[in-house]
Amino acid sequence: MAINTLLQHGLTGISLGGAYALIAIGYTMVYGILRLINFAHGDIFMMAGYFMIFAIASFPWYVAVPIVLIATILLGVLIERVAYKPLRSAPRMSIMISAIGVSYLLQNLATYLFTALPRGYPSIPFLKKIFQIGELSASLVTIITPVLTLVLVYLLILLINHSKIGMAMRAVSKDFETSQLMGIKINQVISVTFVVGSLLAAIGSILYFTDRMTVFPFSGMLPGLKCFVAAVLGGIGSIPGAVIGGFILGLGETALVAMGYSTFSDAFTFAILIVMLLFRPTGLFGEKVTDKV
Amino acid sequence: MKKLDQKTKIILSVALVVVAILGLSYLDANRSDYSYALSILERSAIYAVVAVAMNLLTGFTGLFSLGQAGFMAIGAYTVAILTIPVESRAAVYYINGIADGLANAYLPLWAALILAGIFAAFMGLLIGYPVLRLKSDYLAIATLGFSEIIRAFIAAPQLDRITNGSYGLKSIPGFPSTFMVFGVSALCILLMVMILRSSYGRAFKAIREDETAAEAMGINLSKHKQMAFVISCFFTGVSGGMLAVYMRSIDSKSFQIGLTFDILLIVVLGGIGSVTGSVFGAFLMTAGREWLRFFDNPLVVGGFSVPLFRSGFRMVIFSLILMAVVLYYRKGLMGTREFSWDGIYNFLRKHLYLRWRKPSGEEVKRDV
Amino acid sequence: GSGETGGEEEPKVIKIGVFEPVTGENGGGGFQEVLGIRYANVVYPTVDIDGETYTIELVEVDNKSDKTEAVTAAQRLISEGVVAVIGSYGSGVSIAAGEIFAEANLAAVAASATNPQVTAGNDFYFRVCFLDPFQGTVMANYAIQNGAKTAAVITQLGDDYSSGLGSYFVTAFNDLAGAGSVVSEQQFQTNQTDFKAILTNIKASNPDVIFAPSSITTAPLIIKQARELGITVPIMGGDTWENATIIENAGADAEGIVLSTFFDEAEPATDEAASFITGFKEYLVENNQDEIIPAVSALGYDAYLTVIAAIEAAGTTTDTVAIRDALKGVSVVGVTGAISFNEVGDANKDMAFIKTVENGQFKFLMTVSVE
Amino acid sequence: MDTNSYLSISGLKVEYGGIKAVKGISLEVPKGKIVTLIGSNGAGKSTTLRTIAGVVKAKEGSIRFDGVELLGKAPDDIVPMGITLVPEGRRVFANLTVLENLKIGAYVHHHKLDDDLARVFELFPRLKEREWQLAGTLSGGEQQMLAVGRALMSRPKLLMMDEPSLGLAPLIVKDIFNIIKTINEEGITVLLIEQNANHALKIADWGYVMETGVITMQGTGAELLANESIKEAYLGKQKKS
Amino acid sequence: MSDTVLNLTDVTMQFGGVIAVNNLSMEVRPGEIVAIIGPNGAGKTTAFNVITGVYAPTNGEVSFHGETIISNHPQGKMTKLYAGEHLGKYDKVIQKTPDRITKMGIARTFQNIRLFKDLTVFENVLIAKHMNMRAGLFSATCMLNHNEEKEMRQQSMELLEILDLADTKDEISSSLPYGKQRRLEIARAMATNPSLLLLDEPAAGMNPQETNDLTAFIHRLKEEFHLTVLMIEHHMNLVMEISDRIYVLDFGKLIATGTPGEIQNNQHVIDAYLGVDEDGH
Ligand SMILES: Nc1ncnc2c1ncn2[C@@H]1O[C@H](COP(=O)(O)OP(=O)(O)OP(=O)(O)O)[C@@H](O)[C@H]1O
Ligand SMILES: Nc1ncnc2c1ncn2[C@@H]1O[C@H](COP(=O)(O)OP(=O)(O)OP(=O)(O)O)[C@@H](O)[C@H]1O
Ligand SMILES: [Mg+2]
Ligand SMILES: [Mg+2]
Repeated sequence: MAINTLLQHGLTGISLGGAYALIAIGYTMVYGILRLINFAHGDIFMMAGYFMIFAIASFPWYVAVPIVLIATILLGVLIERVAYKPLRSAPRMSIMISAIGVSYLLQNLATYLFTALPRGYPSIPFLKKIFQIGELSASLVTIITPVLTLVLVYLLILLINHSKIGMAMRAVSKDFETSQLMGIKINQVISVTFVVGSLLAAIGSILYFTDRMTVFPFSGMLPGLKCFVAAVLGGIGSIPGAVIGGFILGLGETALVAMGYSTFSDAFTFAILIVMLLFRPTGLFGEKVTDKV
Repeated sequence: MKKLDQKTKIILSVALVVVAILGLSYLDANRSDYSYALSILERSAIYAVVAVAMNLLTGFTGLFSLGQAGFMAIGAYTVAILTIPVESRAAVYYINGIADGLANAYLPLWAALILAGIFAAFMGLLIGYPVLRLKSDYLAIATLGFSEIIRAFIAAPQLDRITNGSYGLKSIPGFPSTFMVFGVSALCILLMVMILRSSYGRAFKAIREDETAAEAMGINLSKHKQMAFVISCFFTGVSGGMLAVYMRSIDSKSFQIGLTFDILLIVVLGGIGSVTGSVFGAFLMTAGREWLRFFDNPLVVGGFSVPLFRSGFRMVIFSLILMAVVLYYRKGLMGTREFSWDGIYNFLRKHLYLRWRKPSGEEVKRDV
Repeated sequence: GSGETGGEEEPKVIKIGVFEPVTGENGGGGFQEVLGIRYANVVYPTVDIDGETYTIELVEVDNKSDKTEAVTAAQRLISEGVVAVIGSYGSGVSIAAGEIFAEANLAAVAASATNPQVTAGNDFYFRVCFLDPFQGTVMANYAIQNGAKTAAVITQLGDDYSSGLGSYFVTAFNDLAGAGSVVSEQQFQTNQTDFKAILTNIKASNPDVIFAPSSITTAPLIIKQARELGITVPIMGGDTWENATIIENAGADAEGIVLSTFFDEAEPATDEAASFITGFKEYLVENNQDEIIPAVSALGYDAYLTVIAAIEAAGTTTDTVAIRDALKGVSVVGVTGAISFNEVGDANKDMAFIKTVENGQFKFLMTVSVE
Repeated sequence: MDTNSYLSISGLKVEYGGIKAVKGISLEVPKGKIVTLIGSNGAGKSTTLRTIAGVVKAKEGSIRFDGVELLGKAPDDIVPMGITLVPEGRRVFANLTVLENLKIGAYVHHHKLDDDLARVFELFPRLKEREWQLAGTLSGGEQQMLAVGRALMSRPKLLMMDEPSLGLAPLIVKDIFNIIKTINEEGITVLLIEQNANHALKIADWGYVMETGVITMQGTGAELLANESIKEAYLGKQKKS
Repeated sequence: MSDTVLNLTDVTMQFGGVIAVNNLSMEVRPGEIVAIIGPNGAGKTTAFNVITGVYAPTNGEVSFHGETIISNHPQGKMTKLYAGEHLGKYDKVIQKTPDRITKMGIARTFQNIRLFKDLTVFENVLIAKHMNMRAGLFSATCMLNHNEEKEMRQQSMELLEILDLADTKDEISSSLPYGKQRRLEIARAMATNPSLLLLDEPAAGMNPQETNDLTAFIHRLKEEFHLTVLMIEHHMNLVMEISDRIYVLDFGKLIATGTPGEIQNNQHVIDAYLGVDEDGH
């Protein structure tokens, strides 16, 4: 394979990985606290795509972007309030099923409201600037995605490990009632989690769709699932883990397609997951679960 | 709680079966008028099998597996490949041809269904070994992943001469008789109920409740989990095989994650941990989707077209109903209870009784 | 679109089933086909049998682009007592329902299902469009006529339309340009949105043309991402590509794509076509759609015409086998040309329209016919 | 007990989905005292404490703390008022380190934690040794120490403890009761639930006996200790020595 | 060889840097009631977990009726970290899973009650009978093992009667009061037909009256059922009254062993665990 082709593949993989990483963080955060696979996360991401389409229709992009971020955050928090909060004390399976239900609802709602036809994603001019280095050709967003991901993750880790709300998040993740006894407002903490998760999903959505240009009601499904896998791969609950998981998947998938095995690119995602779970059941950076009998 | 005596229950059960058979016979005899209803019932019966199989795993053994679609695919392809009439095969594998070994491999439907179960169970055995060491959500995702891998293999051009890859399989002969769908489904469900009522079923429940304690009671965790998984895979495979016969043509896209979610929703609707719940759930859900079709058509009331009614609305309503069940009716239809004549009797007694006479305080208390 | 009869006397109704996806993967295309059928119903709302006028009622069911749903949807039509069926967009669901219609002795006319399997071996299925082997050959011919020596093909895994058409193209191209002329065959997964990796591979193999039969969901993505990677060779697709969505979503990058289709509004082939084009454009506007006529709408319209012609010819409102028999001999002049069926049930069509996109509009290039 | 009541409960009823756990109890905790609640398993003692802390909703009745009604308030409103519960069964945050557990005990405060930490480590040197360890891997006793230490970090005015000696070695149990006394001497009012009635009554100023949701007896610690029926039911036969 | 029921030799259990059990050797003889006491964190429960196969020890050997059921030596990363001296002595690695060990005749209860919460009292006990079932999946499904099933039910019922739980047989086990749950745990353990019963703080959460009943019951286990009992307990009254011998652990190490009388007067034990008995009981 020519070096240019190799570099081009590398660029694709890193950019894809960056977008995966941003979404994966949302999964990992919610899972870390609620022990919930937020199946709807991928669909929140998809809805963010539609928000952008509508926002850009009436505003310049620098106004539209904040609107999209806020709308997505509201949607995320709303979902939490309506579909997860009432199930706080229910068995884990119920809440997971509720998440599947929300995902189903969002997809159907999007189909109903926006039809199954794909819609063109508006291009934010500076992100779409195409640059060319020798034979390599890519838009700016390809480079921005991984860089922005790393910056955001750094900020997020600071928040979680070194702020009071971060400590509260970790406490809530273990035990609601005792956290309450410490005076922690658990609903507030959980909302903050969804705010952060949805914000990252919205940013991820902008980067991802800018690079892939169309949104349709099922746009969120597969990336969502893959990003969950990325989160598990890195060790669910661990933010650096989610990032690394995202990059592993992005690069791995691209490499597989590059080698001509695109048939198995999705299977790869899951195969690597299973292999990982077998050898390190808690993922790369997963917290060790101490099952003290 | 009053109980009916054994004899009455047997009579009632026999009566129920007879009524069901007569009902089906009537529908079958007037096929052209009722083909829609029959097809819904058939599909429900097939889904009931896989829902009960999922419940056996999820509700009774506590293993949350989301691999149903994959195992159904294995069953479906097994049955399809083996039952497509030999003379039609060249036409079915019209692009790449059929593998030599398969060109003449033909089995009657019943044998193919059993083989479908066995293949799925065998796959479950292979997959179960590594995957069952995982807990709850991880297991769910890993099995979901396996289901996707199976699908990827089915669609893979490398296997074109076996699965016909992207082109799918068609010309699968339908059921020789309507009763076969219901008979096989009933038999499968009956077998699963018997397993659950045996000592093995209790062991499964023990694992669901507390793995450490179950192990301390001498229950071999991996063996029993494996057993539950393989049993569930077997029946999932059989139901997948029946689905292939029902659909008459299949491709890898028919076995996407959405199928697994449909089954999951049936189990939830019926009640996790209730076999009869899953059966009711399967019928209700399949029929419900059809009844709700009404929402997809523009509704004109007095010349005024009601704005919301257009295509896609049905699925929105459907998902809302599901959310409502999960949120407000968490235990589903049956909770962990099972249908019983005693239950019906007491239900009727309570409600009819209340209408006729003022109950004594004691009576009410006993029923609460 | 049903039940708007103004007559005072009791309306005599005859039902025709519309078996199309309006949700799911092919919901978009399916809906366009439905619009064509509905419009045909507006233009020809009645049929005369034995001197009696019957109002035609369309019974629409959504097969959701899903084979399992297709089975129940088909049974639903049977229970509703339809006398014939039109549809479906997407060959897979048509194949799925084929045996069911056949067992119920119900004739079905596919509008745009191009897969050979739809009608092969099924005595009750007909179609008004051309077939994939034909279409694949047309595109290979066109490419070679325009100087292509090598080609790359992109197909969707698990999708019979895309894989089938791709495979016919490969065969035809290799036949015409010599073995090994197809330098790269790439596949992608359903719902995949990132094609950069396969496009990078294609770029490395440096073909003269890319053939990428795919759904309207994925086509714009492939086109845009290819251009972004600096791939400048022509990109070609199949009949599904004649859809405003592609221009809308691929924007400037859609310029110069090439596709084959059944119909061209700029070149009305028949009188029927001329009146259809004006009338249907208004109908599209009424229904808040783009004012470009999708070929599938035209085919839907034609399928409707063949069905009512057959009903009239059969002179029955109940005998579905007679209607099927009448279809075999039917000959109508539709929007996409004269239509009659061969012994398999396929329309005798030997001409495809090749179009490109210029200035954000589909532009007719030429017609190609192959024996 | 009538004078300067700090916490006063009257007519409290609590149900868990139909099961009556507490059936209308009234009790008083005076400022600066140790009050203990003893009683058999399932009597409703924990439920009472959990209701005061706000994690369980009462059906009826009233709980007033320093003149303020607590019923209807959420735990995060109650904790800042100076009421802290050491829950039954340790309930430490398994995924946080010992140090973080202690810090989170002071979640509602904004003051510097150094002095409070020093005081806790002085009371429980074992915790100082294990500062870095994840709380989930501590032994039962170590976790109990952490739970008490964590509660002290919130600078409570009223400290409620639910069976702090459960599963502790006799030596530690003695320590725990000494610590309770020390804490109390520092001015913190204590409401204590114990199975270990013997010990509890010894340090308590006032004791209540609770049985199946109702209070059956009350008196000073010494009175109850001397009561024959209590001796029989809760103290067990005395070991001859 | 069978003059000991259980034999632990040089058992060490290391979790990262923490040595929970340090070079513990002990034995239990037939018909004895042996208690393990010690301060919190001394490693008592961990020792139980090693014996029952929940944890694989870092080093050491456990034998049951003379047969080695567990044997291990520091491996992998542990070789470097291992602080003990017996490297390589037990070169054969034997690690039976908990269910195998239960089948051999060691049953246990848990420090934090682990009943099958949603199942009835009767089912809890009946499940413990599953392990000795002869019927396979097929015959059990087809109800060909009718007699065996009947026998299992009968034996379970008898056990419930012995433990005075028969009247609650159809209640859901988690709805039982705490003391009864503890008793049910014991009933369930006994249903596996053990020869050795491990009880982890059976009296925890019990009031003195219940504790007294429990004391009497454990006595009965020995006298009537000829069971050997190894228990962990903090209630000194109970321990001193019924134990034949006591092992005292501190920081994972054995610091004393002997009869109750000896232990009560062992200065080392008083310092580390019992404390000065100011009240004189
Ligand atoms: N979550 C719950 N759901 C239903 N019933 C409960 C729940 N928690 C407690 N109960 C019931 O309430 C009653 C009192 O429980 P509570 O835990 O308050 O008792 P307690 O006096 O503190 O006993 P213990 O000595 O066990 O601590 C018991 O009958 C118990 O079964
Ligand atoms: N899984 C584990 N990981 C790390 N350390 C552990 C683990 N299990 C136990 N320990 C440590 O081993 C030591 C002994 O624990 P263990 O639970 O066996 O004590 P114990 O004597 O039973 O105490 P208690 O009476 O409180 O239950 C403790 O210091 C504990 O922190
Ligand atoms: Mg309590
Ligand atoms: Mg212990």
